[in-house]
Amino acid sequence: MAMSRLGQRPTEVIKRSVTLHFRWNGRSFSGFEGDTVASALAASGQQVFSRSLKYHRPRGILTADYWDPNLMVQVGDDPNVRAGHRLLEEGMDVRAQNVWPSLRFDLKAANSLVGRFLSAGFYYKTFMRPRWLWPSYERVLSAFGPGGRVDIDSPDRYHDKRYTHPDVVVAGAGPAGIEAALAASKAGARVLLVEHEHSVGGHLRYSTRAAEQVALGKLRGTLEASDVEVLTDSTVTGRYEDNWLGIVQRNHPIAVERLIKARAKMLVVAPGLIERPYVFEGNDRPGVITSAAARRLINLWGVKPGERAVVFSANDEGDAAADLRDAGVDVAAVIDGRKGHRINSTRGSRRAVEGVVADGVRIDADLLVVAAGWTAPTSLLNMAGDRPAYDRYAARFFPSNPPDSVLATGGLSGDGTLDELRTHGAATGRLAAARALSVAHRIQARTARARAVGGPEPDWAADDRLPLRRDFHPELFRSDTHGMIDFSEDVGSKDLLAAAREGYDSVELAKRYTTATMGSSQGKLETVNTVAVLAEARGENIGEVGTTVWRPPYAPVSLGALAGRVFEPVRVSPIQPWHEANGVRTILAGQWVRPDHYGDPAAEVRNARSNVGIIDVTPLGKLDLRGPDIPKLLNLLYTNKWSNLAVGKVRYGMMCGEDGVVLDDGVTGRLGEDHYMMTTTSSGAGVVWEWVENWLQTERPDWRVHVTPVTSAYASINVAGPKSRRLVGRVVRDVDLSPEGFAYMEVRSATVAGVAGCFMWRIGFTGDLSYELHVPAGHGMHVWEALIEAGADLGVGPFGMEGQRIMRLEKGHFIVGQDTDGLTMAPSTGLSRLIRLDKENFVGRPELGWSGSRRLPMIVAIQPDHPQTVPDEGCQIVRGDTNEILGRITSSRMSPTLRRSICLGQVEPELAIGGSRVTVLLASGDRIGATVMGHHAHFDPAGERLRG
Amino acid sequence: MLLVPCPNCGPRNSADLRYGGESHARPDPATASPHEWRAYLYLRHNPAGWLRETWYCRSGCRRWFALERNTATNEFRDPPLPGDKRGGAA
Amino acid sequence: MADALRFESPVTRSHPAGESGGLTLTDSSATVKWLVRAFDEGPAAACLQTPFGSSRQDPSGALVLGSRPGEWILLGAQDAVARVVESLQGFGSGDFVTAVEWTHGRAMFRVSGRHAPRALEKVCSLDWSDPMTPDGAVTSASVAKVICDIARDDCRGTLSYLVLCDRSFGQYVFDALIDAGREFGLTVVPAGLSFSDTQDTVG
Amino acid sequence: MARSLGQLRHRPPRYSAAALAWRGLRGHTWPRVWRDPELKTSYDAVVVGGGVHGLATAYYLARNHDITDVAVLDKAYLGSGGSGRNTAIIRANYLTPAGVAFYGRSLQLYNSMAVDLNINVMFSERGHLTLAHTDGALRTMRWRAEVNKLGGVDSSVIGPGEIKKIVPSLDTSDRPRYPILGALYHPPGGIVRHDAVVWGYARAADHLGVEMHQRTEVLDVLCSGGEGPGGKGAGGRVTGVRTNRGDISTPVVINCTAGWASLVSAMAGVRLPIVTHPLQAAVTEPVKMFLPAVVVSGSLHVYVSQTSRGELVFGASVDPVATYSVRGSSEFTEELAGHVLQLMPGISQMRLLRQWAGLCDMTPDYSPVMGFTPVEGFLVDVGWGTYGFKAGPVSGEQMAEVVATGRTPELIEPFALSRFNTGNLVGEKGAAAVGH
Repeated sequence: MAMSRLGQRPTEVIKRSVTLHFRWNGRSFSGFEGDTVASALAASGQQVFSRSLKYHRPRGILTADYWDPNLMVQVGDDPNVRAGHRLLEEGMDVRAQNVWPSLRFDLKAANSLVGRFLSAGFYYKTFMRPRWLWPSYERVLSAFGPGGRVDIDSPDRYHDKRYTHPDVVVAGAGPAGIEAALAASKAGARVLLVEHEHSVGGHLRYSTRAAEQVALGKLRGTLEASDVEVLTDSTVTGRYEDNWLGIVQRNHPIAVERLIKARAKMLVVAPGLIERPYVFEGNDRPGVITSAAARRLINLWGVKPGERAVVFSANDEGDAAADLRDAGVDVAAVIDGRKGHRINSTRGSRRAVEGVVADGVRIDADLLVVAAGWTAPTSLLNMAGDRPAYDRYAARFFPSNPPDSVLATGGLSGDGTLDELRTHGAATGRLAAARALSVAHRIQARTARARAVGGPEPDWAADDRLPLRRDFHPELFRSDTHGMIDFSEDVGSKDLLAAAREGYDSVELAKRYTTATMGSSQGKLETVNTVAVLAEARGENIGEVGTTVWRPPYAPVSLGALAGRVFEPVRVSPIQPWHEANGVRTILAGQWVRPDHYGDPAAEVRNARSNVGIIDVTPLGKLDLRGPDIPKLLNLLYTNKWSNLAVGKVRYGMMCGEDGVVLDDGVTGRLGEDHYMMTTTSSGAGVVWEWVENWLQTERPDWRVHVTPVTSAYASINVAGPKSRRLVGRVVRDVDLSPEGFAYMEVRSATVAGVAGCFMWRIGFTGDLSYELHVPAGHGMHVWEALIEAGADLGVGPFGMEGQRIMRLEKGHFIVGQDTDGLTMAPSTGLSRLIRLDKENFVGRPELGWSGSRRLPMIVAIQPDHPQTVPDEGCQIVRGDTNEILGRITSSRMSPTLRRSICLGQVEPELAIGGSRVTVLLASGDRIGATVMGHHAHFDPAGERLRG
Repeated sequence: MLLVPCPNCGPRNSADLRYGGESHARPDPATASPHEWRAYLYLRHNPAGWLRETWYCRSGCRRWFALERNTATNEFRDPPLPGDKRGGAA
Repeated sequence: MADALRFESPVTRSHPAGESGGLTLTDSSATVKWLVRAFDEGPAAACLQTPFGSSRQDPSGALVLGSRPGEWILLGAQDAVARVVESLQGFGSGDFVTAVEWTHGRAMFRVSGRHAPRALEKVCSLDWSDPMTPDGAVTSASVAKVICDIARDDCRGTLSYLVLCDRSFGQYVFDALIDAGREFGLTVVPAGLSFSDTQDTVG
Repeated sequence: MARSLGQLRHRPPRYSAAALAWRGLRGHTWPRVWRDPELKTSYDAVVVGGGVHGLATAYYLARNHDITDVAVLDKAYLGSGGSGRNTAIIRANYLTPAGVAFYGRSLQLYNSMAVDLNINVMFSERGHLTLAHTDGALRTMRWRAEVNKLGGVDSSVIGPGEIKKIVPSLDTSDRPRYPILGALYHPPGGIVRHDAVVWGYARAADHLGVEMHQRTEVLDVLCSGGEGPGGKGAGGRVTGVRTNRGDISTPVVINCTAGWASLVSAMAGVRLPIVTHPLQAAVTEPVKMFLPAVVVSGSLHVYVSQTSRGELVFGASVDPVATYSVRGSSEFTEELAGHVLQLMPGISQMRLLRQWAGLCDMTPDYSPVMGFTPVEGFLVDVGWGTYGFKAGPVSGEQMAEVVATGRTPELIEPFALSRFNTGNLVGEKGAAAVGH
């Protein structure tokens, strides 16, 4: 047999005037615009499209649509493309997958000779011994894996996403779906109609009946004139909580695929029915196709599917005989399944059907068209929590009790004439619109920004649709022979029966053991046949066995579409352009892009220690606090006392969680009578803000405090070093900068370089004389440049995060989250004077009160014996030559100031005494000696420079 | 995406809020025994059913509030949400 | 010193973009902004007459946004905003009113034109349909994963939205809005305009 | 202590290539893997939950301690909970010495499992990489590597060059966002066929006389003498369980559930430090092998491996909202895809085929709760968060020892429920807290 192109068909979707050229396994082919990859190949006489997973049997067209498991191909760098759906494009490079060495001659087909050994789950039963050989076995097994190839160097593509809030989403644009959309729209609803195929119309698209063609034309016309938003080649991929729908749009002009996230008030599910294969010996031989496939090939793409056909049919709709005859195919026999007739097997070469055995009689034919029945793709309903109910009379599953916000129509709901289906669709659309109106009213009435709604909420519309009738359909799943059930997984009915005998007889266990329904169509073709065979094995009916759970997505979605455009917010200080213009190496700290250094961090430190350095510390968390009850708030949040902080003073504080674990630290200054500025660590700013709000809103709503995050309202610049007073004096004229006039841990309002509304405080994270200037951010760059200019003769230079980290380590200041961890309680910091248990309740007090009896590790300064050895942060402190862990190094650097390695670490409490000797296990495996210092500061322990 | 009925903003996506977990009374820190305090810190009822819990509308009104939710079905009680209810009228 | 005190916008990089007339993005970060807090239903709230979720043009010319319960953002010319703030000073006893100058803390952009809702729905999950977000509506939500205050503030019949975010995110949000608007042929107006300027640019 | 083959209660056919060939030639099929016996009214011990923890516990009770009158009850089918929903990653590179020792033992048991249980669980020891994108993460990797080495677990910190050699598809370029600065490399880590582990324990336990009862739901735990209503709670003892198929009397009930741990424990009047969150996972369509190791990024909340069939299997961190509903969420797949493409920009055309969710019982310190409770005879093996599967074998072994000896083995002492009364939490969450 070979398929070939027919003359023009009235229903065809191809544009014969436009020829497209493409390659298939390296050879040149052509097709027409409107062809799918598969229809173009079929029209060119190709029969074999792929090889099966386990046995490498040749596979041809089965369903000729998106779900066809035999039509998975590679297109360029795009693997697993569905050739039954993907439209042909000029220049496409299409290749068969899972073939070795070639599609025509596949050596792995030898597998089929040993098929009897490759029973279900065979791999669980072998390759256990010898253990060392398993990796080799594994490589061989994985070489048999299905699927195409990714090119890891594929260029980045542009993807996109959007949100939408329609009243009604209709999934499926067959006649019922279109009518539902139109009726809902007419009733005033905003409607989104989503069609999986390239055009609307459902099965009417490939119907040659005149009345159906007329109906389709009218429906299309009405739809175009309506307000309904129509998306074709798009799929509702999932229904999540509260009608949150994922929709993938595959034909958007600006993106390869676009994900639409719709919060629909109502969802109408109208996907139609999927024709299911029939199970018999040789049912996967090329030349066996479904009736819908035959009709699609003939009527949509003008492809003649064979020369001489046997038609097996169990329903009127699936009767392709008329279409076949119309296309000039010789119909050798029509076998009617409703009358008890059966297909027993196909005969022929490995590559094609040559004969069909029906009721024991061989009929010569190169084509077998099968219409066994339907699978209802209830996936979207299942995702809504509905368990479909099986109806033996109609031989398929039906929705049973979907939530109120989901309605089904079309073939999913029942049978009927075209008019009956359209009537049901329209009634469903009206019902959906009425309910959407209630929902909209409810949402609008509760949303502060929305327009006020008048009147009472409309009544919830009752479902008074006339149900669609259900036609009798024979339960045709398997003939008296065995055959393939899952084409993509190469699982046959024999495998399922064997699995059931072994005890894997529930549908979930059988699925896992045999992998039936786990392939490319995710059960849309295989589920009912799988369940039917299990029912046979268990002596039960299909309803009792039940189905597996259908999971999202309904159709596969590319990772690119799911990712969409990259939203990774970054924050920058107003001074960032200066940093970039001056050779900065940035570092990402949380969302902040910060200067790490400008080339030589050690030199930056030396300059700051001997002259003056400036660092952009804008990310420092800043909360503006206003109100009379701030001292109460500070007393609650910090472990130390805050009642007596005078205006103009600054104090350091540490915050703990309710479990006594250190949460954050920073200084808070009193700018005015009822006005404070709290600072937090850069990384803790957001957490602390929410934490403060939580205490104020839930525990202390009576306190009068207003909290405003002002982190980026101020550009913050720390001026550090012995010459910092001189430098600051050149840009600040309205503050007395003498040590007496502006002492350590004090705050002043100031005008800096002509910028009013600044404040500054004298603190010293670096351990040097330093001023931290906070200037309105819209003038941050101006002030920074003014400092650089004014300090040129003082040797002013910028320093970055790395320089600051070195200097703070020299000074022995710990960093929350680096030197502390998720279990570090406040006493471990050694700052016991800051933990005032005599103060009435503060956060963390109970646990801190009881912590005295616990052996808490302590943060200590450590100096390795060898001054040039810097242990990596994270290295362990161990007992002598043993593997017993006594602590770890949390921070370490080479100090440019002291010219030796310095560390902070956590150690067992016994070792937290100045002079203790410890052993540090280096990453290299060497063990070195080190000494615990008597205080945290390696540099200027008396704090003379700081306070000077 | 769960729709959370913020009492100020109206129904909002759960991603707009921070989940605060089971609401439970804080014992008086001045008098609580270690046993009571740690039960408060760590132990949870974690029922499969109605639960009173706290939320923070971080993208919206920035208020902490309590709601009742059925942890088996994710349905909110008072005010009920649009859709997703079974068995007819609101 | 006047030149030195020019307001530095958080947007330091702009992008060339098309000119469709259907969508315009303007940086108006220089606009004076104040944040006012008071009891949700106290005397100051009564005076401001702008409940949460709504906005109001004050006779002074300032735009008052009811940005959160008990929280208002004032926008406009320096003296207009100052006048509104001053009018709230007298409530100290029966209310708890504070006001913070926030000009430097927030970036502000105006997205306007008939495609504005479609551009916004690419970066923000809220419903921008007319009943849900009428002219004058105020809300806050995540825009490209940054929490923003958003106010619908139509200009002479043209759809228009003010988007305010933390200043440090300004460049990122501006870039994200440009990217979202590109398919609609976005026009980008150079930075540094004030609020009232942007009202004139649209129209 | 181990039972020899001669002691098996019944002799099932052994799995081997030869047996497979013989049966293939003769056209013989295989018999049932486990029996389907009548439910009795009394057992020496009842295990609640037929996942890998429950089945391993029953298996080791029988194999190591000769306690065979054991029923494993599952309200659905074997492996229907977390055991069938996890991403099957095995590793031992934990942060605390307690965690390293415990998971190290589990890794040993996984290594010998195919031979021990006579079933190919397809343990693929392909190496495990935890990427560090920040200095802080790199510091934690060093910390973990050093603790691992001291605990005898093979772990080291490697740089971008070496990472690129192991996994060429990773983007190790100098990107501003999420640069790959280094990784914790753990060669013995890998993936396993999770269903086979469940079936292997079930089959082996069945051979030793243990009974598996599917579709048997525990409705109540029967107690006496406790301070609470119905004799439940502290000071009481277990007398049996009530099921949908009738009452069973037993002196020992072991709660090996995940997702329902709080509910089953509440039946005995025991409150746990657990909140149940869903964890989402997803799988793509298969492609030819290109990802030879397990790749994890803590900062990006994603882990990914490629199965021998060629599918990428993804997991993430737990959903933020506590719920017993296991409906998938769309935001999970979006975040996941975005993050995976940050790591491997070249695979944007791979398609997500299926997503699902399981339930994770999260504890405050990211460590399990194992052993005794205030109710005598009511034991727990719960709180397994996102790391339960990799601990299945060792948990079964240790819990069996608890039951048999009445003592807590040293290996699981740190995981006792009583730590939440003393405040001595385990430091595994320490790593998480250092992440920023």
